Amino acid sequence: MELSSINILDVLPGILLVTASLIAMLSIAIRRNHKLIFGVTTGSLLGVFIYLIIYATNHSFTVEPLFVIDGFGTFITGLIVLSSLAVSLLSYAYFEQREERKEEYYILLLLATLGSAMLVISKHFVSLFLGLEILSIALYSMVAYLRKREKSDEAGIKYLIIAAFSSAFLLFGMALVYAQTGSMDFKDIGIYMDSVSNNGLPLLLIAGFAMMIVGIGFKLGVAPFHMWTPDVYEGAPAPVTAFIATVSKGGMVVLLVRFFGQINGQHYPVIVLSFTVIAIASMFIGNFLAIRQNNVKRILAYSSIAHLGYLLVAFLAGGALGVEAVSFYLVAYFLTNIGAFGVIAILSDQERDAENIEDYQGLFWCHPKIATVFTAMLLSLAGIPLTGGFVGKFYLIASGVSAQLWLLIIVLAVNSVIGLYYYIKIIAVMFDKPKAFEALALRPRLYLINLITLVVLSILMIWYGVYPQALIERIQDFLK
Amino acid sequence: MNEVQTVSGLLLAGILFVLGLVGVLIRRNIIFMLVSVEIMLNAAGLAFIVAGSKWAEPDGQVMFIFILTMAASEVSVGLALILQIYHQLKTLDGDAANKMRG
Amino acid sequence: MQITFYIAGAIAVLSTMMVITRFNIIHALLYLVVSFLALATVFFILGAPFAAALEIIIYAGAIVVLIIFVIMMLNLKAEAVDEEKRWLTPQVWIGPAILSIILLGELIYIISSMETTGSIAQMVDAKAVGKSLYGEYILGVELSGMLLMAGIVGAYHLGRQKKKVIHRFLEDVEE
Amino acid sequence: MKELLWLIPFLPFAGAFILITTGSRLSKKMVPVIGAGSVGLSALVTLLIGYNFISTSSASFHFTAWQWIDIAGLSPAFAFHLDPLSLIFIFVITFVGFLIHIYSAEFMADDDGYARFFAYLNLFVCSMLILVLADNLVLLYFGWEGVGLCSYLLIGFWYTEEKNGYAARKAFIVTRVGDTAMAIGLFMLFQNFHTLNIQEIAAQAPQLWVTGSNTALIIALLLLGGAVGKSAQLPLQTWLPDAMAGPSPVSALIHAATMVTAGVYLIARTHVIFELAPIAMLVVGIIGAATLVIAGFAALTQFDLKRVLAYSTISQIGYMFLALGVGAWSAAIFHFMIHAFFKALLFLAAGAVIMALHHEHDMFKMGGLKKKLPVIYWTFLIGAASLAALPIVTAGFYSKDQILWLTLAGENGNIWFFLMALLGAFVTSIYTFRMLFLTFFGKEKTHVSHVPGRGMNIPLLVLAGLSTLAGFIELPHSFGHLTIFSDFLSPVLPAVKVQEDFESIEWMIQLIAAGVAISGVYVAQMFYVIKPELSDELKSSAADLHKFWFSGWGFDGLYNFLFVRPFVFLASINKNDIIDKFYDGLVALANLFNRIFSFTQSGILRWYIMGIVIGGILLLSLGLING
Repeated sequence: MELSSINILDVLPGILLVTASLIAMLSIAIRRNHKLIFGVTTGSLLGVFIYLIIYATNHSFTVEPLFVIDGFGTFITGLIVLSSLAVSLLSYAYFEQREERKEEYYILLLLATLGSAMLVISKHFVSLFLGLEILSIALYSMVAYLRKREKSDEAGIKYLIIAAFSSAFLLFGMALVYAQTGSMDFKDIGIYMDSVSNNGLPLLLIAGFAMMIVGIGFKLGVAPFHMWTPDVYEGAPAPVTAFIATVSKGGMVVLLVRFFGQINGQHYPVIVLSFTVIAIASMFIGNFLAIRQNNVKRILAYSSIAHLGYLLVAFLAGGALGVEAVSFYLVAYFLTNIGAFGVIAILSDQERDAENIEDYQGLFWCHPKIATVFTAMLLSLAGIPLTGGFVGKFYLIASGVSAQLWLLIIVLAVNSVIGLYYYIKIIAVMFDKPKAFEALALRPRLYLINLITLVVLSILMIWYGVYPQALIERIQDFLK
Repeated sequence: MNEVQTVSGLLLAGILFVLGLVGVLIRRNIIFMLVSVEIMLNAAGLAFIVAGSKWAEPDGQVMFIFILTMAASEVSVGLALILQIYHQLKTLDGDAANKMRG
Repeated sequence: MQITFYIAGAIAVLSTMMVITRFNIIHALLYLVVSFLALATVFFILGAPFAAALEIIIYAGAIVVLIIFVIMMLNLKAEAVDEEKRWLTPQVWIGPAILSIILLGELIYIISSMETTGSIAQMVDAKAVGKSLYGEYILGVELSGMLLMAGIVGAYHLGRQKKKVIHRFLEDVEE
Repeated sequence: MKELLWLIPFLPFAGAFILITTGSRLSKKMVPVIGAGSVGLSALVTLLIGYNFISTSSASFHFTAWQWIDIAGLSPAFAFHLDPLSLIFIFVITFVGFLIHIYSAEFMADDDGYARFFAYLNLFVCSMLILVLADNLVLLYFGWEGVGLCSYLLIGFWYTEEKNGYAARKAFIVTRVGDTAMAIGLFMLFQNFHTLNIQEIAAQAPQLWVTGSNTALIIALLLLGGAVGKSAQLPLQTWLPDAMAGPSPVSALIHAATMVTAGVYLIARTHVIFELAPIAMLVVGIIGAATLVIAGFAALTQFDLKRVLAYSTISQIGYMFLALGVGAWSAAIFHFMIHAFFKALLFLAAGAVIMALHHEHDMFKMGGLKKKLPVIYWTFLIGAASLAALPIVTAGFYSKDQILWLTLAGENGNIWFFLMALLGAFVTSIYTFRMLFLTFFGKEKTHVSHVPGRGMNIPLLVLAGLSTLAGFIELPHSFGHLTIFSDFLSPVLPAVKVQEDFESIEWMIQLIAAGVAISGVYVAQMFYVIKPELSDELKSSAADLHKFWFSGWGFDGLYNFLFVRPFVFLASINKNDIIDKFYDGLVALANLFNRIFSFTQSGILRWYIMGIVIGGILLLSLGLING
């Protein structure tokens, strides 16, 4: 397709994001000003989101050969943009307090958002790879953004090496698939597989998929490719961690759902078996690692491993219900995670992030508002009724039941109980007697932005728990 | 002029890929790890070119170019980070970066 | 032609082995250049002359040079080589060796299982690549521009040295 | 007008929300204004909607606030169903609730947790309203658990005393036993009907099951389990007397007028299922009959004013269950309503007495209050008369008489039920007037320190009026023959058929009932006013029996013996027994896994990469083996 024949409106969200990052870069070149570039970033993210709301359609069209823009993609793009907006709002206060140069962060944030947004509308290996790498490369620098912190550097190099390493796996796998099928388009691969599936899939194809799963599994942070998660979560600045937990993983989940749907993954026992093993391992490993952990960021990292395992249940269930469940779960999961890391960001001081569980002791008595938000988020992660997390989990189970994935459902139920333990542990600590602690010097004005963001997130999260039907209908609308 | 079997090309790519992998696993020096990852990415690129040649399509080479782009950015960020780490830790030992664990 | 392929392939494999086993990083990088050159030949034989050129220009020419440049900036001394010697002991090899042999075995088995009829490398010239690149994959090219931008911004931020805030003498003492 | 239905539960909720969020900063005057005001508004809306409902003679009204979820066939909604049955319940809840709120404004005025009290109370009213308005069983269950939680919070309201906390936990745990049965019943219902909408189930059940079907029986018994727990019936009645640890208004509202009758509501609501399971009906009747007698005798021996009332409540709910068991649905609901009036009145009056006497609960240390507290005396007298069902003038007579009559003459009735009910009526009358005589007659034993003010008197007077007048809306065949109440309920609850040969003797039954009630009063007067020494003699001559009744027929001891002791015993014979080992093992296993996995989390980069490679190899091998 020639450039001139591409309908600009089709890819406008992407173009807007690109433009925004360019404007951000230019504005840095002219004058460094944190407030200005923050305004540019939030403004453009908001603009993209409003555009998506106004022009969002649920009819699907393709921009050959790379992209397909359909309701699912549009919905998740909106979610991603909104999450980036929230992350960017949380970032302002966080970076304002630190002496590092802050401005480049926003360019990287916009680029990473772009990468993730491209990922969710990909229908081709090339766009998959490019979206993924834009996201990854922007993230390397974001993770290591606070250069003076050893932990941040360490997390950055770990993330970089492992990401590049697993990208190599992904690429090699894609090459094998391409060598076997002669196409890099998801749909064509599916057609090819259909045509040969009678005498079993060719080994080369299976090997290709296996190696691709390594790359994808890394990005999702599922077992056994999960080991980087806690270290990177711990080392990265809190807003960046929020970003990794949500936008980065979410984009990959959606891509996986799309790919899996196009190749009719449920029909191939090998693929289903692989993902079943991964899902079960992730749930158990994530939860078991979390139970004795005392670092809140790491607890959330382990919990995210388990949550991705839960998500794979709906993914394996497939079908319309499965996709709905994934979409709903992602919304709830995004809201809660950004909220939880937002709380960590608020409480962090210049030296280090508030990650030790002792930092939260007696929080209810010093900062009742923040503690309430955090409690709400943790309850949602634990899946307590009347939170978004509960409805999400319920949705997952419903989709699993309809696909009769009994083993996975039982494992999910068992793990929900295990998970309860460590979420409640944090809440219990917050209700504890406060240790003699000098009240955190929260800078009032900065703090206000964060607090408002967090309160909005919590209200949304509870709203989707009390009245999820509006969102469910909206999702169903988009997925038609 | 080209009678080279695709299989041979893929085999070569596979061997190089595993060699790169060995490099990542055995070297403690972060620069060596980065170099080894480059070898793996290069091997993946080779595999794409082989596949492209098999189907007589330019897509394989296109993908190779994108891999090249990615490898270049990867290396530049990686080296910047290594510089930073060397200033912080005064070492290039990958195993020394284990402040975070558990 | 086939024989050239095998020779180039063998050189690539051998020099890559040298890369991962050298103690002196500069030597290793030189072997890496050799490996890239051999691979470029392979690309050429496989019918991808454009890729061959890029391999030399970008990989051998730019990336390796970049790495060497950084090594010079780090100003690694002779101890670095000794350190490498200490790190690269036989017991470090065992685990990775087992894993790699299993992986290699599986890969070779899988790749060899491919049906060979009609899978002959064919020529795809630079013109076709260019047409494809700036035709159907044009959006990909745009995106790779963004990819580079992310790399540059990141490298700029991370690589920038800290402002020297303390006095020169003091800093010397500290080092 | 009816579109405002959602306001009824919402207003108390809003009140609770305001009190919880701003409670500590509100002035002492504002707290009851918000707390009682919101319930009062809710009562007002109920009156308006009720008027509208009756004047337009609607059969039912449905209001969906919002669809909660609609996933894979399960689609519970926050939807309300208003029909005559729920209208009567919301009327009682909001109206009696409002009076009790007004009363509490004065009663609780000196308490530190003033705002907290009203917040809980409002939350309770909201949950109770949701329970009775729910159109599906999920929402009903939500309200069901909500009232349980509020009851827990309010019993333990004075949490600084350990025994209150104990009572709260006991109530929570004992009712939980019933709730579990009920939850299982709900799952079975969903499995059978693929819906939990009450109306749909009611419509489908007769088609799905024949009368006497086993599934219907099991489900009915499971639902009965929930009802028995909540309504403190045999064998789960033991929590209610202890629940008197809460403040008196709480006892009046939750443990007399509203929550404890949730079981009655549940059975009436799902009566279609019970009608399909005659055995379950019989069980309901037996439970009711047994409970009313046992609790009645237990009430005879109590010293604590409030505990007498608690046992009396259990006993009166026994009457309702008995009525349900013989299929006299509307009679049960009628008795519920009347009971709510006079029992709330009695509790509030008792609370006023206790408050007046410096938190003295022991009736034997009271006495002679007739002159000191005239308003309390007269209202208490009216309430007591209604409870004892003194003929003609009290509302309790009309409601209880109907039950007595139908246990004999109803198509499911029999002579045994009737005799039990009669015995119960006799005992009721004795303990009621024993309570009255001991408290208000005789010599003054404790000094009155606090005379209740207008805020407490007015609710008492209103309730006294209701306890008298409300009975005249349903008069028996033999005189008046007025059936406003049962006609009103007839679209929801079928009328009971009367066996023909009994119709002629209805007046005789009434005469007997009246005679029994009056003779009960006489006996009480004999023992406690005319010859007080007689009661002591009796007590000492039948000391064991007295003790047995005093302890509530030894149920607590029995449970202590049957469940608690063996449990403690099992736990203590050997702290490392198998069950403990099992749980220890689970914990150890979890910790072991944790350590193993933590070990992999070494922080060393190459190790992580090794993990990825191993994962890759595993996936490849999986593909090779299965491919």
